Amino acid sequence: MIRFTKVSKYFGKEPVVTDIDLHIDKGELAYITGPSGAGKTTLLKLIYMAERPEKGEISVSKWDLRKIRQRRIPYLRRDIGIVFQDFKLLFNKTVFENIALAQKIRGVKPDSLRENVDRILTDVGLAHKSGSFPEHLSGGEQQKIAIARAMVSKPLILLADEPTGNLDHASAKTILSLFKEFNARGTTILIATHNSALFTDTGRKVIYLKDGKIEKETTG
Amino acid sequence: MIRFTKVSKYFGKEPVVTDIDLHIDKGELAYITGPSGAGKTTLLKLIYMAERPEKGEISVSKWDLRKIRQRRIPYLRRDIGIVFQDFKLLFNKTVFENIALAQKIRGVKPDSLRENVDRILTDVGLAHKSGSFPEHLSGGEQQKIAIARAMVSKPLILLADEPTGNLDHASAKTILSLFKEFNARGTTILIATHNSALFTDTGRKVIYLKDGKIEKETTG
Amino acid sequence: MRNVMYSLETACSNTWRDKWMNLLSAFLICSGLAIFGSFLILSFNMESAVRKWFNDFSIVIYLNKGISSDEEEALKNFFIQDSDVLSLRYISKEEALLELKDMLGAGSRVLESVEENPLPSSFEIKMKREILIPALLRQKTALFSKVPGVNEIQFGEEWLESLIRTSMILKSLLLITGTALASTVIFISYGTIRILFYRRMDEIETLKLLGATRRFIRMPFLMEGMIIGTAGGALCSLSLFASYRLVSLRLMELMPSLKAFLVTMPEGIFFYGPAAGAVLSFIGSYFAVGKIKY
Amino acid sequence: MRNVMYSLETACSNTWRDKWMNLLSAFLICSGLAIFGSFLILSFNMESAVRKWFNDFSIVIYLNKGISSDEEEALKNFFIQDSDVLSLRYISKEEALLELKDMLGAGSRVLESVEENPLPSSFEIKMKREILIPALLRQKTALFSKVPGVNEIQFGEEWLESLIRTSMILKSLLLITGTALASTVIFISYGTIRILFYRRMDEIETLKLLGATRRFIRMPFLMEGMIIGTAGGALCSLSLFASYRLVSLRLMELMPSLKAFLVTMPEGIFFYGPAAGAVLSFIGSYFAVGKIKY
Ligand SMILES: Nc1ncnc2c1ncn2[C@@H]1O[C@H](COP(=O)(O)OP(=O)(O)OP(=O)(O)O)[C@@H](O)[C@H]1O
Ligand SMILES: Nc1ncnc2c1ncn2[C@@H]1O[C@H](COP(=O)(O)OP(=O)(O)OP(=O)(O)O)[C@@H](O)[C@H]1O
Ligand SMILES: [Mg+2]
Ligand SMILES: [Mg+2]
Repeated sequence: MIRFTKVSKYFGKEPVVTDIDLHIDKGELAYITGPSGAGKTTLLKLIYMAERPEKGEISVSKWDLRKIRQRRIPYLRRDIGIVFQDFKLLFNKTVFENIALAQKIRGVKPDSLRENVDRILTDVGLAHKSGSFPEHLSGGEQQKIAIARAMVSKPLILLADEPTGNLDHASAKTILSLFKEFNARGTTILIATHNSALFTDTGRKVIYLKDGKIEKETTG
Repeated sequence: MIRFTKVSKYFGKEPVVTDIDLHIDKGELAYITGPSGAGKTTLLKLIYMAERPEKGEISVSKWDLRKIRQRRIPYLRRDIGIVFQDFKLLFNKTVFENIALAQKIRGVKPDSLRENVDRILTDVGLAHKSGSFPEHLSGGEQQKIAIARAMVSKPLILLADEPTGNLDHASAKTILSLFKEFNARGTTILIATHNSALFTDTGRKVIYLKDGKIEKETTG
Repeated sequence: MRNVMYSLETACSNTWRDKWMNLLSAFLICSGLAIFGSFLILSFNMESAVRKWFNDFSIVIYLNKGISSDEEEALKNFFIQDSDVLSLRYISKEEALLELKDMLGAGSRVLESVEENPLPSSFEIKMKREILIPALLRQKTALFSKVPGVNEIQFGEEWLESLIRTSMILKSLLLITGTALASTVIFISYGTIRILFYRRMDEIETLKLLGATRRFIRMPFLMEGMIIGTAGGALCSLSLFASYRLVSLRLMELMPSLKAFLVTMPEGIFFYGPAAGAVLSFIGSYFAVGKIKY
Repeated sequence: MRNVMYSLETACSNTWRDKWMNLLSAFLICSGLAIFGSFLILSFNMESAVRKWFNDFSIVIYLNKGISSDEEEALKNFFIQDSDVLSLRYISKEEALLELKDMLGAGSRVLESVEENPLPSSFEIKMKREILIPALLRQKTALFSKVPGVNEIQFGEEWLESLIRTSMILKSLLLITGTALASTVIFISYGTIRILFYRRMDEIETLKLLGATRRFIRMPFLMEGMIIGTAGGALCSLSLFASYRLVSLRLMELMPSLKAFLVTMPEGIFFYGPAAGAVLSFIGSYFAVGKIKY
């Protein structure tokens, strides 16, 4: 589903990720971990083309990212749900509108849109905040909304960047079980996190990144 | 140093923190914990007057927050260093300028300013990012800058809201030891976090918040 | 289709959410258009004045002294059939004397010592607008003056020349300031919308990351721009209409003779104002949103 | 003192960082000022024209027919000593006849049959500006006409009245459009800076939380506003100066007689433009930043 072949990305002259070979199968749930600044976010950005590699090849689902045309990029991104590390919620839209946006972009019909949004809000436990603006939410609540937005359209691939950084233990568990449920239904999931508690004893693939290189790949 | 007496805060009709009695001594290092949406951030906001309580009294250092005059609020805030949960870095200023701002606001002389900023950048391990803009930093790096900005002016009180949410274990330890060093030199510190690993076995005061009420107060 | 609906919805809710900002922009655009509109009104009025002066321009054909009224009638028919002649007025010797006395006013005592009316009868002829150019007119009068019975032909050559010069100056002034003002207005709209747009950069970045197409991103902005522009334009029409009525009424009170010159405000302004606002803002917004790159 | 330095530093670096946006605002402010400036230039020129027409206004005093040159001399001395008289020109009978013939042009054949010069000699008198009001002037001429040797006094009462009316209309037009334009300009500056300011809301919120005083927050904005305003004003002065020179040269080419009316652009514009820009932007910024509440 996601394949990196000898991928390197530089910012200026400094390499941020170097020589990455990576393979995530369809239906897999994998973790990327590593210290702050290791390049986890950058690696995810390469997948949804927010950054482009200087070297190497990346393919995502049916897309070959070297050959994809500018105007097709939105369609690549619609195959992917992304939980951004900094949430990227729109502060002038309500919680409902923020999540609905992901549906509108995909041209979902108004009635199924409303249904989907309400369901996912219930799933993350924030149905009662539907009409609030993000700035009136707690940090953890914002994070849950970001997660809901990434999942509402049932994407092929789900990328989650530090999805539990602002969540307490119980909330984190809820979110993880949501992820697993999605995964069971076929969504390929890649989670970047520094929180080793998330992946220990899960039996899932864990990729250790350090200074932009893959240090090791184990099973958590 | 910080004293809450029967403090309640409502948003609209909903109570967010209710009936809080709290006392943090000068030189103490205490933790506030609790699930997402418990009211940790709101409690901190009450201290630096970003929110005002509907009921109760709060005193911070020499200030009685019920009686303080509008134009004195900046001076209250200069006694406090704040690590915001969402960092609140200025994206159009470099790392150096972001930290320098906290010094400029306090009218620090240009040469000691430069010295202080450079020192704290070294302390958090990001001296090499001094000229970068925040949007070119990783999540963890941004968090460290937010921490550096709160500490650069050696405030009387340090409030840190989820300061390790984006940090790996090693970075979190560095930051915590920085906090302890500051604390040893006399700074009163209050840390809001859901990460129980931070305070277990520290022998410090831990305040458990739930649904806006203090559930228990123990020693970690 | 659904996308258009979503865009319109977004545009409306964005417009409403930032209502104060948008009102500000609408006012700015209104100011720009109003300036341009006042200029247009002014230039219409000036042009109407010039046209009227041209209409009033006439040449005078003095006839021979001893001419009979039959001959006069024949000449009249001859001139009136000329394709360049617009209208013709016969002035008898007596009328001419009265007019001269009128003109001289107190100085008319010069005429007291004159026993016999020394003035000839004449035709005052208005020519078509096309021929009102000194060179052409001179040719024409040279022709006319060879007609038997015609003594002399007079026309205010200097007046005509200065009239033509004035109209040329007006035209070039209108052209220069017109272009300058029009570009200023477009620029004000553009600048306003561009500034508004800067606020939304983050939003656009996020939309791009969420998989929105260019159209999806651009449409609400263009619609919002057009809403603002239309509002600004309508506001402008309204205020121009009101203030023009006020000013022109006041002016006519002071100077009733202006009535002949002042053009009435075309009702169409209530269409053109909003339309201009919408089009300008659309163009402005289009460039403001710029090239969306992924 | 240190704070002022920090503010200036911040203002400069902010101005530079948002240079394109600020350039845009400077251009907008420049547009506003330029519109106002063109209007001022236009009104100066119109006023200069009106003043010149007033200066050319004169009354004519016709003397009795049989008057001797000694008497004429005495009268001349009498009139010239009057405190309301500015200057005086003696016109002999002969000169008067020549002028009349000149004026009548081809129509002067009326005078052919006149043997003896029927015209009187006269004085053409220019009066002080203060007295150039029909009522006052009528009083004055009534007085003059009682002086022995004076036959009749003539002045273009209608011309004077229409001149006064024109100048009144000009004045009220200037006042109306002037106020309208000035407020538009202030509004454009205000709106521009206000919009710019919206972008900085988050920044201001953060500054407040970090313990910045009102002064500390406000100063850089005001300074930035003034920098932008000064730049816009300077730009406006430059472009006005250049285009006025161009337009006025072109106009004078077309109509050399304009030379007498066209005022030259005061050099001061290079001071007033930037100053106006700075002041307006300062006011605009001040209100844009608004009340900072903690
Ligand atoms: N646009 C950029 N320009 C320059 N440097 C960048 C840019 N983006 C990231 N970097 C640098 O690349 C390195 C890796 O960043 P990245 O965000 O991928 O780290 P990360 O593993 O996600 O860290 P964290 O756990 O703190 O989020 C960091 O040192 C960061 O400063
Ligand atoms: N300005 C506001 N208006 C309305 N509700 C608010 C506002 N600020 C906070 N709340 C609500 O108050 C509750 C407590 O918020 P707070 O930010 O204090 O939680 P928290 O303990 O910091 O949670 P987290 O760990 O997720 O950051 C939340 O349910 C939040 O939605
Ligand atoms: Mg990251
Ligand atoms: Mg919080």
